[in-house]
Amino acid sequence: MLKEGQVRIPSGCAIAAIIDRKGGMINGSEIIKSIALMHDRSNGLGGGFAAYGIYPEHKDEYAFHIFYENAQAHQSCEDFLFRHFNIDLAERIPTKTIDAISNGPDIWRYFGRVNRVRMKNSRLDESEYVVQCVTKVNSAYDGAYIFSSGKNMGCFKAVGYPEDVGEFYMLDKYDAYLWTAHGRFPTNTPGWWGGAHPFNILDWSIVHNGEISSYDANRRYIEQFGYKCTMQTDTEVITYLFDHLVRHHGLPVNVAADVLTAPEWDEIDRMESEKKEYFTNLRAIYSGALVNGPFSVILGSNKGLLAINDRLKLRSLTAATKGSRAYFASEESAIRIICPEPEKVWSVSGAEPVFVPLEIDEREDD
Amino acid sequence: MKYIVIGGSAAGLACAEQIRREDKTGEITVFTKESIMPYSRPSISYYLKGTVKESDMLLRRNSYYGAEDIKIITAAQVKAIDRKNKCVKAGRKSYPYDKLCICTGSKPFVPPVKNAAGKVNAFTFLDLENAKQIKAKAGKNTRAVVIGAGLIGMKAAEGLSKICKSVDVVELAPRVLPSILDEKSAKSVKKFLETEGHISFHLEQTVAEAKSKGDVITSVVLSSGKELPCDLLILAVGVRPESGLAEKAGLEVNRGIIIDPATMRTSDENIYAAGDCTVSVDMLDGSRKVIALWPNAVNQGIAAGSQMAGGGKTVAGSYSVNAIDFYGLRICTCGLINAKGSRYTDKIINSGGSYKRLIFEGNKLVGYVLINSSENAGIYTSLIETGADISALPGDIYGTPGPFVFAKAERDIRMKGALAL
Amino acid sequence: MSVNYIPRRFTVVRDKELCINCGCCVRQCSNECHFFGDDGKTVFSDSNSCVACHRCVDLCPTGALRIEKYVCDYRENANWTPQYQQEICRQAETGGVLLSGMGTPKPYPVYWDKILLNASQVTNPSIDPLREPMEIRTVLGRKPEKLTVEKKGKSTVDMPPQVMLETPIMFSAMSFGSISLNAQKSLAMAAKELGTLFNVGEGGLHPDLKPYTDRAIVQVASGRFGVHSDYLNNSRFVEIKIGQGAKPGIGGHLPGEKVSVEVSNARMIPEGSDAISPAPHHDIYSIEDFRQLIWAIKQATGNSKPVSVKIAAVHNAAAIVSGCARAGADIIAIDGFRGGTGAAPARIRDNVGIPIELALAAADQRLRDEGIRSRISLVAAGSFRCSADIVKAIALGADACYCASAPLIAMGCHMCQTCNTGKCNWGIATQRPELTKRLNPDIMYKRVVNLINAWNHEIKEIMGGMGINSVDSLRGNRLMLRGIGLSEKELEILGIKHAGE
Amino acid sequence: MKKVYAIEELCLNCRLCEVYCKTAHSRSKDVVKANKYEDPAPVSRVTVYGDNFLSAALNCRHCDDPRCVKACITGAMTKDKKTGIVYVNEDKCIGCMTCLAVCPYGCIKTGKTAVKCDLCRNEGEPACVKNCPNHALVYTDKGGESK
Repeated sequence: MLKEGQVRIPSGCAIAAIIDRKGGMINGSEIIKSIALMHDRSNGLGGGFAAYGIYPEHKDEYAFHIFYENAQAHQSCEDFLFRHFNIDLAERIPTKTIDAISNGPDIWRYFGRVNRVRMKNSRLDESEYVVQCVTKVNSAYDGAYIFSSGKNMGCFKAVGYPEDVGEFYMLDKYDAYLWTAHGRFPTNTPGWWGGAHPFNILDWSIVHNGEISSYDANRRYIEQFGYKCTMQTDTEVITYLFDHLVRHHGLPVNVAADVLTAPEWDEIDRMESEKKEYFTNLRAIYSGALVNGPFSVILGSNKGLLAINDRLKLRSLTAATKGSRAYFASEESAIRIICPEPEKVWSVSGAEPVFVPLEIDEREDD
Repeated sequence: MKYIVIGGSAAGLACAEQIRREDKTGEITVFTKESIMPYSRPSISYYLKGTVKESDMLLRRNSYYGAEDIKIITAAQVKAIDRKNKCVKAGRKSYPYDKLCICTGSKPFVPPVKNAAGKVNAFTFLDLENAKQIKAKAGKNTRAVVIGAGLIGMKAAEGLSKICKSVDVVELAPRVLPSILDEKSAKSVKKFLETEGHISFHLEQTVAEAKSKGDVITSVVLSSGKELPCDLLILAVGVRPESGLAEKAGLEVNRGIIIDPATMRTSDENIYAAGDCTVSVDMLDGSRKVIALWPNAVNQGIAAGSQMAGGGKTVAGSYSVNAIDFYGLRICTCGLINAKGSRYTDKIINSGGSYKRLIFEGNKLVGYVLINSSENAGIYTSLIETGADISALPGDIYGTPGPFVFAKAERDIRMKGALAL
Repeated sequence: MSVNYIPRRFTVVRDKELCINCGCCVRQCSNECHFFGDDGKTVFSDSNSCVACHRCVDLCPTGALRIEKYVCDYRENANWTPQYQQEICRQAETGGVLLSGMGTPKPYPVYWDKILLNASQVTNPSIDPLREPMEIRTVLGRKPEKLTVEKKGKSTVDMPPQVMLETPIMFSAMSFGSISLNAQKSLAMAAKELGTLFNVGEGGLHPDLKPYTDRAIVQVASGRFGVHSDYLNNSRFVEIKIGQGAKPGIGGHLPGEKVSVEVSNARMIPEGSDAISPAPHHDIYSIEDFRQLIWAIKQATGNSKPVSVKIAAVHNAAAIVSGCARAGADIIAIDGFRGGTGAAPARIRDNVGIPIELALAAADQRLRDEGIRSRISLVAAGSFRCSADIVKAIALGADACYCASAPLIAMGCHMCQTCNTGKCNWGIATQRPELTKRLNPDIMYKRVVNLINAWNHEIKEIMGGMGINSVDSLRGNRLMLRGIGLSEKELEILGIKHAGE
Repeated sequence: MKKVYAIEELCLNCRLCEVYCKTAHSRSKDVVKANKYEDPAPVSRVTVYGDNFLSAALNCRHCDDPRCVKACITGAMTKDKKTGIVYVNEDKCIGCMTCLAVCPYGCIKTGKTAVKCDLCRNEGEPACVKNCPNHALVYTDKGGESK
């Protein structure tokens, strides 16, 4: 059986997210409850979470979450990591033995800073250095897979139903200001842990429901710029697109969202001139980054949360707010089960991204 | 306004119709001596041979006159015109007019044939009545003799040849159809008529006398002495303008009624005349002559009608144009076909069964004779009428004339049908 | 006629029972295959000069005519085929290079026919193009590296000149001279209505095309015919023609008899003189020279237009494309070796160059490997026979496609491949006034518009099936393609998987 | 009124208008029968003049004040008041062809009787226009100015 990266596997999914704009902490049990409600939207072949603000004591260090399939991979990957980073702490991620999750890899996490000398020699900026290291491990170190590489955040994922994954990772022990969750329904059954969502690079994490029909156009676009879409998943390519647009091209997140879900030409033609020019240029320059096909995406980052729907609104995505919190889920019920009386509920419309910025600057101390 | 038109053929009907076009309310009365509504006199030979029904000979449907409010009085012989009281007398009644038009047409010229007058099987050939009488007499054993090889005589001969045993045509002139054919073409036409119609010609002959049994002619004796058996004698040597009525009314008349060549007005300002009864001026050579042809009669009738109703239509110029067919042989002629003199040149194009003779005066076309080559003859006619400079035309005019005879500008006008004629 | 050792190619079969001797065929055949007998009434045919252009067949009101292949067997020989023998005889007779028109008829692989398209099922809804917006608008031109904004909704980027097409299909270069003005006019009118561009080729710009210059691509080719400042500026963009798929490495030769007054005016050469396009541009012997020409054209047009370069698909097309991109070309057209021509040496046409599919795939990948694919536009040319070919080309990586033969066929071309004779019965590849008037632009532009609209509909239908609603998402989307019956190497070059994978 | 106008720049000299005119005015309405077997053979009301270099098809101009109507000696030629179409009633026509001799455009043809364009009896586009492969004939009331 081929796994992600060897074959492209389309899949359907459930997604959910919670953010507290003010940085208030939310316990992992809440997001598990929300995603669990949408049990039927996944088929036990993948579940996962991303949590922001969970490692305050290591907030300035990269937190690498890594799957090891064998000891040799563990050894060589760790060698690589220690060469390129000054690792402060290496430990197994605590898990709970449950029946529903089995056959898992060895799961480790590392906290550390970049090796300044190596980075200087590489002539790359820090984030690019980190990305290239991650890409290197994931493409060249068979059996090792870095599935989380941001600061003060982490991804937790496995093959299984999301609620089981949450229990497995004991997420009720974590508090975060931003949670995203994903339950997967792949239409093929490779059962590889790395293939579960969220997908992460640096601080970006993406959960995604749908199948982007522009996948290869987007992949071949983004691979021009040094990315390697090793996973062949939509989530991966969307993550890279955001990373590229925001980090390399310096675009605001909401502009990057416009690139992915740009309005139709008909609509652009009717716009007033400034907006028309903006979108015309945007579409002309980034035609390869336009994402097409049914999808709903929740992008988590240390800047906030972005929820987008495809241009034709072919996938469901509901949003709600209450107080400083915003909730997102594939189904409204998954919001109401944890927030029975939201102040506002709406369906995220096609090509109109919802951006919930974090109102505290996570990188203040950087 | 009261209008009276005497005569219900080409000129009379055209006159009445034109009056109606220009005067929607005036009272129009047309007198015709015929007992039926206006019909096509030239069709009588076709009636004779049986290719046209009497009902198809009517020029207009009967309902037409009611719709146009034109009163036709049939079988009405106008006896006199009372110019002083401005009325005409027909039957026992007198009809007042404000404007009058005389369109009395032609009368047959009957040659003096000894012992022919009053015979029951001798006829002229001008109206339907004649044709009906002849048709009643003619049968498949009938031997017919036609005196005159002009248009009327030959049409009679053609008609008879279809229903009679034999037809002999006697003509004083040395050729057939002398008014429309030159010598050369006449010869070939004669040959055609002999073979196609089995008509026997006796040229440069007259009928000296008729022999009869009682009031029935049995044979005729030619000037040569030759005797032809004859069961039916047609006297068709020609026609003369029917100008007696005008003459009696004191109007100016010589061979025909004298009229103003543009307005058709006679010497009486309230009386007009049009058609075969008048003397026309041939625009091509300025000669005064009787042009006893249908298109000329209609044009004159229209001009007369317009003038009578106070309109401005005139006849720009008269010329003769004639088309006729014998057994499918199409003969088409126009203009000065018998022009003589060094001013005129001609060009003859003979090919196969067709003959084309174009007559020029300098660079102008002034006449044509077309035998089985009459395609688009009207283009020649228009060249004659407009006096176009032939040497300035880019295209060939000797073949079948078409739009490409003309330069682009003229051609565009013609292709759009916008000629100002 | 002297004996030429070559059997005729076709037989004109006249069904005497149906033939009404109207003589339409007689008057329509410029090859004089049909004639009236001595009676001037009965029509006969002489098949010797028939080129199977079907003018007579299509216009015959009673369907009395049929063109058959003239079957005359040679002793079987897989090596010395009749065609080679006949070509030898023709050359033995004339001592000349064999000339031919249109694209190669040789049975080289057509990769379009070995590529299959994908469609959505279950996991991804297909889109109904009649209900949902389906975008095929294409923007050509050099793109800046990135968008810069003051804020969302306000762009601050300095955008180079762009060309917006309402369909990814453009009409490829066909000069006035190689085709008739009426044919060019039809394409110009169609381009205007379709919101796409036509290419005037290297024959200059006839004044009648002035109303369409905002839809015109003007070429600067090795002969520099008709090139002047007005010419360059009266265009949507300027294309430097380096090569042509049907005759890579070969110049052009428009014989003097085709250089009518009009052609001579448009080309700025004396009437009746041969118009010779040299094989190379004599001011471009290197990529540096080429760069200077691009610069010169951009100067001459005040940097108001993209500059395109058209190259023939040759063995190292990918590297050449990359070089062109770096030399400043904003749009690069690659013309595959099956592309058409007004006249080319048959030997060159049938043997030189590579198929567009491979050249395009290689060039697109090369540009991506170099990270510059998104900066320039890639146009594919060289025989697109249907909308599916276009879809496949775009999925391989083309921004737009150049079509010429298809619109010509829409205008009546029957691929008789005798464009070089100048006797085109359909009024396309001829300058004879009695033939060119057969092509009524008012009719033909509509047919071309219909054709491209039909293809547009099909492209949208296919995209909808894939679950894609913008051609942007089809471009380079090779996952939508699968090879069938292709070798590993071919799949590798095309960058696609085999069907079933 | 709507008339047929020829655009000589577009005329191909194919003469299909003549073929289809004959067909439209035949008994069988079948192109082969009409043009080959029918006796009497139908006569084309439209005629193409010229050669491959310059040609045009011409048919009746349906004049406002038609000379043919005035010259007709039997009343067979009439201009329809409503449609403006000039018709020849073939039952009444004796085939003298005086009309032909006065038509300045050369639009009257000779059959057994006079034969001329009847604009296909006003039933939509006349056959010549419908079947012109190059739209060299247009049926319009714009005086032929419109191309």
